[in-house]
Amino acid sequence: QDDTIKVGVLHSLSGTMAISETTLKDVMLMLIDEQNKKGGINGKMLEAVVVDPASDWPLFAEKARELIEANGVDVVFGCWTSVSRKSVLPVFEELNSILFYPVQYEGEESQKNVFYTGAAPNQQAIPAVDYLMAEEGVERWVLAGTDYVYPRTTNKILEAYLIGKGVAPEDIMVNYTPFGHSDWQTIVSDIKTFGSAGKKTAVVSTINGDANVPFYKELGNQGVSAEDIPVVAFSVGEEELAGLDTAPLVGHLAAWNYFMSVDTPENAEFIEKWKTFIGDDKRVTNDPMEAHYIGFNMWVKAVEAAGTTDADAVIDALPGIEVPNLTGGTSVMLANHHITKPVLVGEIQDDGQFDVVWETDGLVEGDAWSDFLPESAVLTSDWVELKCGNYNTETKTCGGASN
Amino acid sequence: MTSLIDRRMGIFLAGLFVLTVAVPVGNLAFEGKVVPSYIVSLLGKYLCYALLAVALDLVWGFCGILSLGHGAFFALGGYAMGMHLMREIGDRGVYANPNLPDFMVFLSWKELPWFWHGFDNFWFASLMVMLVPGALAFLFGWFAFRSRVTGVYLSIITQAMTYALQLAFFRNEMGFGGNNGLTDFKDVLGFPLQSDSTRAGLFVCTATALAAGLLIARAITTSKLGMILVCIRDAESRTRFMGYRVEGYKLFIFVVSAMMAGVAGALYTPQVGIINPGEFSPANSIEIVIWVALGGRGTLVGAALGAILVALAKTLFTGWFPEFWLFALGGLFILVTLFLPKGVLGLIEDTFARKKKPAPALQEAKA
Amino acid sequence: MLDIREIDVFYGAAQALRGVSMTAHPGRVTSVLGRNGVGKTTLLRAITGRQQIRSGKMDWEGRDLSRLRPEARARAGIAFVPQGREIFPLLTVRENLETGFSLLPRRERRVPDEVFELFPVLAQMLGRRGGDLSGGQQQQLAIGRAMVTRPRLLVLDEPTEGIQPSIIQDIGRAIKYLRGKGDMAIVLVEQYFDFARDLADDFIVLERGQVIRAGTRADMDGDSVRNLLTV
Amino acid sequence: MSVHLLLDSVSRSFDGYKAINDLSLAVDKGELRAVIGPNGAGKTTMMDIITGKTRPDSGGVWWNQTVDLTRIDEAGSARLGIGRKFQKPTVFETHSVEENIALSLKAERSVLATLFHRQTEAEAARITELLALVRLEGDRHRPAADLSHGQKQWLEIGMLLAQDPELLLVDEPAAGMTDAETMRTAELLRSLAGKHTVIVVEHDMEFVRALDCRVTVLHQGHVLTEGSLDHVSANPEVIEVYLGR
Amino acid sequence: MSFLRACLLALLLPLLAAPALAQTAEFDALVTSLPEGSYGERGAVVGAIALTGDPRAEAVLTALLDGTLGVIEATGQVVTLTPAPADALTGAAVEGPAAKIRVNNGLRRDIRAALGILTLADPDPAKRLAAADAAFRAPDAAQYDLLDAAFAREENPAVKSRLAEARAVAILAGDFSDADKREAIDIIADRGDADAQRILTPFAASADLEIAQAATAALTAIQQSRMLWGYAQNIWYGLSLGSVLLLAAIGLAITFGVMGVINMAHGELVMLGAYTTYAVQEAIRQNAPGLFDWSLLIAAPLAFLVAGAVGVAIERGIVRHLYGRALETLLATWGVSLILQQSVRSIFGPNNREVGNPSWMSGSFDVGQMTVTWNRLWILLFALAVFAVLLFVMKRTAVGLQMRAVTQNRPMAASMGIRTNWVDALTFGLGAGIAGLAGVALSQIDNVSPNLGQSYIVDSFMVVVFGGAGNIWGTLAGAFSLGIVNKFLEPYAGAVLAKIIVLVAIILFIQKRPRGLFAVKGRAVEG
Ligand SMILES: Nc1ncnc2c1ncn2[C@@H]1O[C@H](COP(=O)(O)OP(=O)(O)OP(=O)(O)O)[C@@H](O)[C@H]1O
Ligand SMILES: Nc1ncnc2c1ncn2[C@@H]1O[C@H](COP(=O)(O)OP(=O)(O)OP(=O)(O)O)[C@@H](O)[C@H]1O
Ligand SMILES: [Mg+2]
Ligand SMILES: [Mg+2]
Repeated sequence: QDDTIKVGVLHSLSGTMAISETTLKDVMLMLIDEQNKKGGINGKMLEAVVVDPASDWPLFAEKARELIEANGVDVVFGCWTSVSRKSVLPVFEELNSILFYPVQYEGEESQKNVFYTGAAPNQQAIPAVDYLMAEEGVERWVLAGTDYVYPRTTNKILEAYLIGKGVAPEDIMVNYTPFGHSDWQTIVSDIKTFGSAGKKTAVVSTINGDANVPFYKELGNQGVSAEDIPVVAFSVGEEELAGLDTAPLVGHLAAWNYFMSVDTPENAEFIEKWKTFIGDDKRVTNDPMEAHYIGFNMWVKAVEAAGTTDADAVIDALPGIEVPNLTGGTSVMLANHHITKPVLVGEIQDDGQFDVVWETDGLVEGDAWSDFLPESAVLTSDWVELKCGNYNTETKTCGGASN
Repeated sequence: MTSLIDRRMGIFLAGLFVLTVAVPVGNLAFEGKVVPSYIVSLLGKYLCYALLAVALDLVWGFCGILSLGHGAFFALGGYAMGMHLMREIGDRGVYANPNLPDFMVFLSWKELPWFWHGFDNFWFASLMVMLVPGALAFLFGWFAFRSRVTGVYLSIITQAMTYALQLAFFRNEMGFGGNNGLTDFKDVLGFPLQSDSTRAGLFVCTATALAAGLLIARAITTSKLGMILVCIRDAESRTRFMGYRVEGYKLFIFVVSAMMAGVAGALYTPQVGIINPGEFSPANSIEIVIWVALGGRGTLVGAALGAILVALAKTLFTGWFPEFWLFALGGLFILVTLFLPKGVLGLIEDTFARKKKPAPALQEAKA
Repeated sequence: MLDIREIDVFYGAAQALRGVSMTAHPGRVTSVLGRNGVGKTTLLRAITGRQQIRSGKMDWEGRDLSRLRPEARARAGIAFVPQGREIFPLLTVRENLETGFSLLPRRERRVPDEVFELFPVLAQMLGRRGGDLSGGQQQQLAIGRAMVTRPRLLVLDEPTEGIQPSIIQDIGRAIKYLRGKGDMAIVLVEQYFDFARDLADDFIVLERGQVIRAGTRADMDGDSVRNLLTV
Repeated sequence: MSVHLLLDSVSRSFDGYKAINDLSLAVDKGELRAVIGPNGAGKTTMMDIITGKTRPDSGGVWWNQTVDLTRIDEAGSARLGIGRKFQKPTVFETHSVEENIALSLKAERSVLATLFHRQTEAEAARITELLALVRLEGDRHRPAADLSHGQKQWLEIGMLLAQDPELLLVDEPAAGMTDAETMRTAELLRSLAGKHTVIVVEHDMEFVRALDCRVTVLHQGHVLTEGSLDHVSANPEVIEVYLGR
Repeated sequence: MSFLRACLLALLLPLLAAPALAQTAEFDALVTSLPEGSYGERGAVVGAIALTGDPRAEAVLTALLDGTLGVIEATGQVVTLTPAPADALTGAAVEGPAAKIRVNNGLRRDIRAALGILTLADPDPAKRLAAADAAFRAPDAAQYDLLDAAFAREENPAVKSRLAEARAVAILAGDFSDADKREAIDIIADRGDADAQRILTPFAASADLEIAQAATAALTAIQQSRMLWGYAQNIWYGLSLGSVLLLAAIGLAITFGVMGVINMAHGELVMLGAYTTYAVQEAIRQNAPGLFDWSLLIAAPLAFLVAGAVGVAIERGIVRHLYGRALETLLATWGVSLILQQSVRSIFGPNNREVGNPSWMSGSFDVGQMTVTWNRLWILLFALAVFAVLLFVMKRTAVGLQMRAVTQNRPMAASMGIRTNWVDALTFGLGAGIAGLAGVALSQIDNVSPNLGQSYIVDSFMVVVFGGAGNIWGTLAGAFSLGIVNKFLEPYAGAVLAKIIVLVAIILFIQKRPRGLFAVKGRAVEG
């Protein structure tokens, strides 16, 4: 009925998460802009509808509802934290709309209306640990994280995985800190002590957001160098490094599916466009931005294929859609609404970029239900054949959720 | 003494009643064309906030206890209801475990912790909605008031209380779903939460609760006890010398207020579909104070209005100018303080008063 | 000299002073008398700038007072001993006295000896917090504090309230002494009739915010004024 | 006559300063007692100790020879029947004059009782009566904040009377009153004696004379002398430290 | 790894002795191939470069390690990037865009190993020390002879003792006599630190009884001293956490504690100070990079002025109208805080800004077994200095007296001739300015983002109130006691639980002292 296709952008522009999410809003505006320059989709122009859920979780739900019901958007790109996603899930389910979620997360979820373009734990954490074991000979592990669900789950999966690989439980130290923790003296010194036991030690960091800067500053100042105890992070990307003097951090690692430094023509073009769009030559790109890039292009293709923006048609069209990612491969939307991605491990350089030191051979398929947790190992998600997000392969039933 | 329903209360209750009838009818009878469904839950949320503001006004406006931790009581009420809703999911969770909520399954809990027992019963949960915040308020107040902690000291320890609870609820070990809190509710008393009629029903419940809350608060504040509360606010020590046990009065009103906040939280949870530790954050509690200050402290109706206004402003501003809305909201707060010393309600009443009669005749100074 | 003409003062809508006029001259004490709630304090508040006048004129040494802020009036030489003392409770006695320094040139910043001669107890309690003093001690401190600023107009609101008899005599002597120096005008609100009569050179009696009697000391004797003060 | 209030060598110091020093005092039931003494002698502090506001460092305070007042807080002492007028008038500023009196009226003080309290005819009459007595009928509905200093004094006296206490502690009731009203106050207090025990602190000797009662002189937290006004004012030490020449 | 190194050494030893001019060509070829291949392959090249014994090897490898070795992509010419691009082999100046040759952790380790051997005989004692350290970290019996020789000729005592330790480790790692080993254990035990503990632990279970005993005795001693040092460490951490709390709270001790204004915008004033630091550093980076070490000294007064000016503006514009309505200041200043936050977000963007540590704020030094980082030390000193100045101003100056008088009774202060407007603005400005100073210090350890202020506001109020509002000493005591308690709890309870316990402790403590740690007592406050 409308002559435009409305795209909702649901990212916090104020509050604690604005620091990360604002960029994603800008990326969406850029992508929509680009698409319009190409003539829109199926002859219709796209129109972005931006709202600010203000890092307030219930407000996310309210805003999602407003976007879908009041503004009539056809698709929403948004959320960063898991709790914000959890908060909007029922809304998307009830109103049968589509959400593209671009951030790495703890998994254990697959919902009909949500498409997860960020990494599942098997697309980030596990390969990173593999790298450290194989290439750096790490035998002792510090799992340090902010005290919330993503680190808890990831660490749980990692613990199970490491113990399965023969690591002794006393060689694993788990440590949690509150959100925004800024006094890392004790913990860094504990890490030093833990790392001086004679075995090669590494830190797997699921420390979130603001807490990273003081953590790395303390690491640098206490002289923990990457050669002694490398830190591999899952939440630190180019944006976070932009706020830091990286000289003392050279050599610490991050695992992502994308780095700005990846040398491909697609990436070069993307970076170029981004810098022009944002009007700042120093701005960086990062992994969730690529996730939105992939997600958006997938959605465009699906709408083109379906010939409509009707949610059911698009949801059906999406699995199987392939689009090029920025690291030189082609990502596919899987039946479980996760995508295939390469996993890259990069080392921090003193210019604030990552240098890729390792990558998986091919693309890794996102796994909604971890194989390393007993309860979820039996679950599988398939929205194409089984039409179920949590199919129990043992009892051969679909869990109660989808009714 | 003063009548239970004065003019301002009357007008507000009448407005609320109209809303209670019009909104569900407008939504259900016209299939959401007149009143879209999302407006129903939005308004429901506002009314929960309004009830919470009334609860705070009761202790702050009348008894001078500036609680910077009232969000905690609200959240506890919300969690109590959330726990019930969680239990009601039964085996329809993603892991299809009939006994354990999803988050417990995937964190490998083996059995339901003791404090979850009973919450499958709606009435038990409803009782807990009031009892848990009430008990916390009683415990906290009993110590604090007996030790004569007052003023900013009391404010700050209430803040410490809610902050500590926030951190505690963040912890997955607590068994309340950690940072994500409780979500994925399916239905309440068998009615699906995603249906319009359930939403309308919840809205009516909330409006009724707000009206009841206002009336109870009004009954308390117009009683002799209410006057003593004001004495305590203005000159606590003097009140003691008159033989009133100040701590008892404070405790009473603090507990009543906490229970009211708990009820607000319980109604809030099913309407927004999530309850998580963010509700315990000190900033949230400060915001409640702001609602009351903006509406007009010590006026009950003003507090409710303040809550609704700020929430409405937030809804509108975040949609209209997502990039600059903080300027608008911040500016609003400043302007109200500077130019409306009696709050929004004061402004409304002054405007009406001016229309009614010209400036009051100069009174004789009495000797 | 202080010259007040026909001033009106309101609290909100209620009028507290109606067309009050009075004068105060250097070297003279003007007593303001009246029963409770007639507006004595209000008059002093108007002089010291705590309460704005709505109409009328107030001149001090030829300057229009009514536009000056309270601190400017203090700087113009007006010192105030308010009803209720208004000691700075958390400042020590010494600091309370030193608050008067801010309007003095740097070299004159010291507490005059008269203060301690008059109120020896203050000298003993220099290091204690003003708020901890007894009521009467606070009253003494309030008078001493006003004297620190070397005022040319001293405005006293019931300075004998709560003070022991011997010190009341001292205060009386002090006021006489200050009057005797000839460069200070004194306005004294007092309920203690004998004390007021003893000191007054001029007086006015207020009733419901209006001056109902004014005159010099000679007019005060006899029962007529005293009768005005009974109900 | 039995001893109504007994202070038994009470001491109290603040940061090393002995405000009350081995003070002993006995007041009989129904007695009217004046307490005088220099500024800072400890008169107000003595009242603080009797009402439970300040705890003595040593010594005992006995009520009716049975109740230990040092263990009782302010509200408790008020419930026992000790009423107090403060040196600095303190009234409930946002409440009207009438409400100030109403809240002081003798009545059950528990939370529930006040919650369900309804004003009786008798109470209303008593309020009117008291307002007339303190001459604030015309200010009945004004907020107490708007009263002048002297009017607040009167209101406090009204509140004290409304409480109908067994023991009245009256700290400088005549301060800020005209001479005529001072006399009226003295008369009022005298009329209360007999039915009530009254302790009055005042610096106005005319007033004390009008009370015509036993006088206790405090000095440096200790009883200097006791007796009729004429007796104590003849005491050279009293003249030296208090009355002046 | 160590096998490779052993081989390398075996090859290297004779080479060190022989003149290596013949190897020039090979060296050149190796260096030219440095930019190519995987990290693993390049690690081998590094080893080979060291093996050539070419005198330029050390310079090239050091440059590679420091990230100052580059390659001109067009020609494949390897160049050193600093001070000016020059050919790495000939030293001739070159033109053209050069890209840095990247290294990873593994490669860096290889380079260091290679360099360690090359620099054991370096004339610079610092380098020898580093070499000895490297040898100590990676014990290798094959290095014994080399270390022994170095030890014998070493004259610098510091280096010599480190060499002794390195040699001891080598002995323990190899097949030496029990007597040698016991002696080595003694040398290691003298270190008394975590490294010693790690090295000695396996020997406690040694088959040789004497060795086992020596090691066990040494270990117990080490454990005891480490425990004591652990306490010292905790106290130090507590003090330094306390100093951060103190800085964040001390401005509030003025605006809130003294003036009674519930200043919710306090955190944002801190944030402004941090952003001022950022702006100063940006300006310096652009215009005068040489001044970078001075950046904080320049930023501090500016931050004081910026935040102070904003404070004065807030006071004049808003707070002034609200005296006597204390609680409404909460509403208005909350509004101010929202506006300030959003302004900064609009001007500087929502992301973290990079604020660097000047060299004197970076790194750490050891006191016994305790690591003291310079930035924490300076922040502690800075906090104490700010506190002392503030205390002086409030207690000893006329302005301070006026500030206290005005806040206790504004009308009476005016009647005493104090310019209350001016003093109010000044007091609020002072509190705000100090918040700005806090921002400068916090920028050194925390994020500089629009959220900076929010993360400190709750703690700041907690400290001021816990210490006793209105008492500046209370703020000091409050900050340090909370800091220390927190740090003693953290190792046992973990960061999250420690924080919860501290909060509960505050609640309980206030029951005991309802007016805070340094309560203002007396009639004046009890009313
Ligand atoms: N802040 C105020 N607001 C309203 N009315 C006031 C205020 N202060 C005083 N009044 C009224 O103004 C009148 C004059 O008061 P004022 O304090 O000047 O009396 P006064 O002569 O000093 O009496 P007293 O002898 O009791 O001190 C009184 O009727 C009083 O009720
Ligand atoms: N809380 C306190 N802290 C410190 N000193 C106190 C305190 N209470 C009383 N004092 C001191 O104790 C002494 C007695 O004070 P008190 O008020 O009892 O005197 P008073 O006899 O009532 O005098 P006045 O006639 O002036 O009212 C005074 O010196 C006072 O400073
Ligand atoms: Mg007066
Ligand atoms: Mg006294």
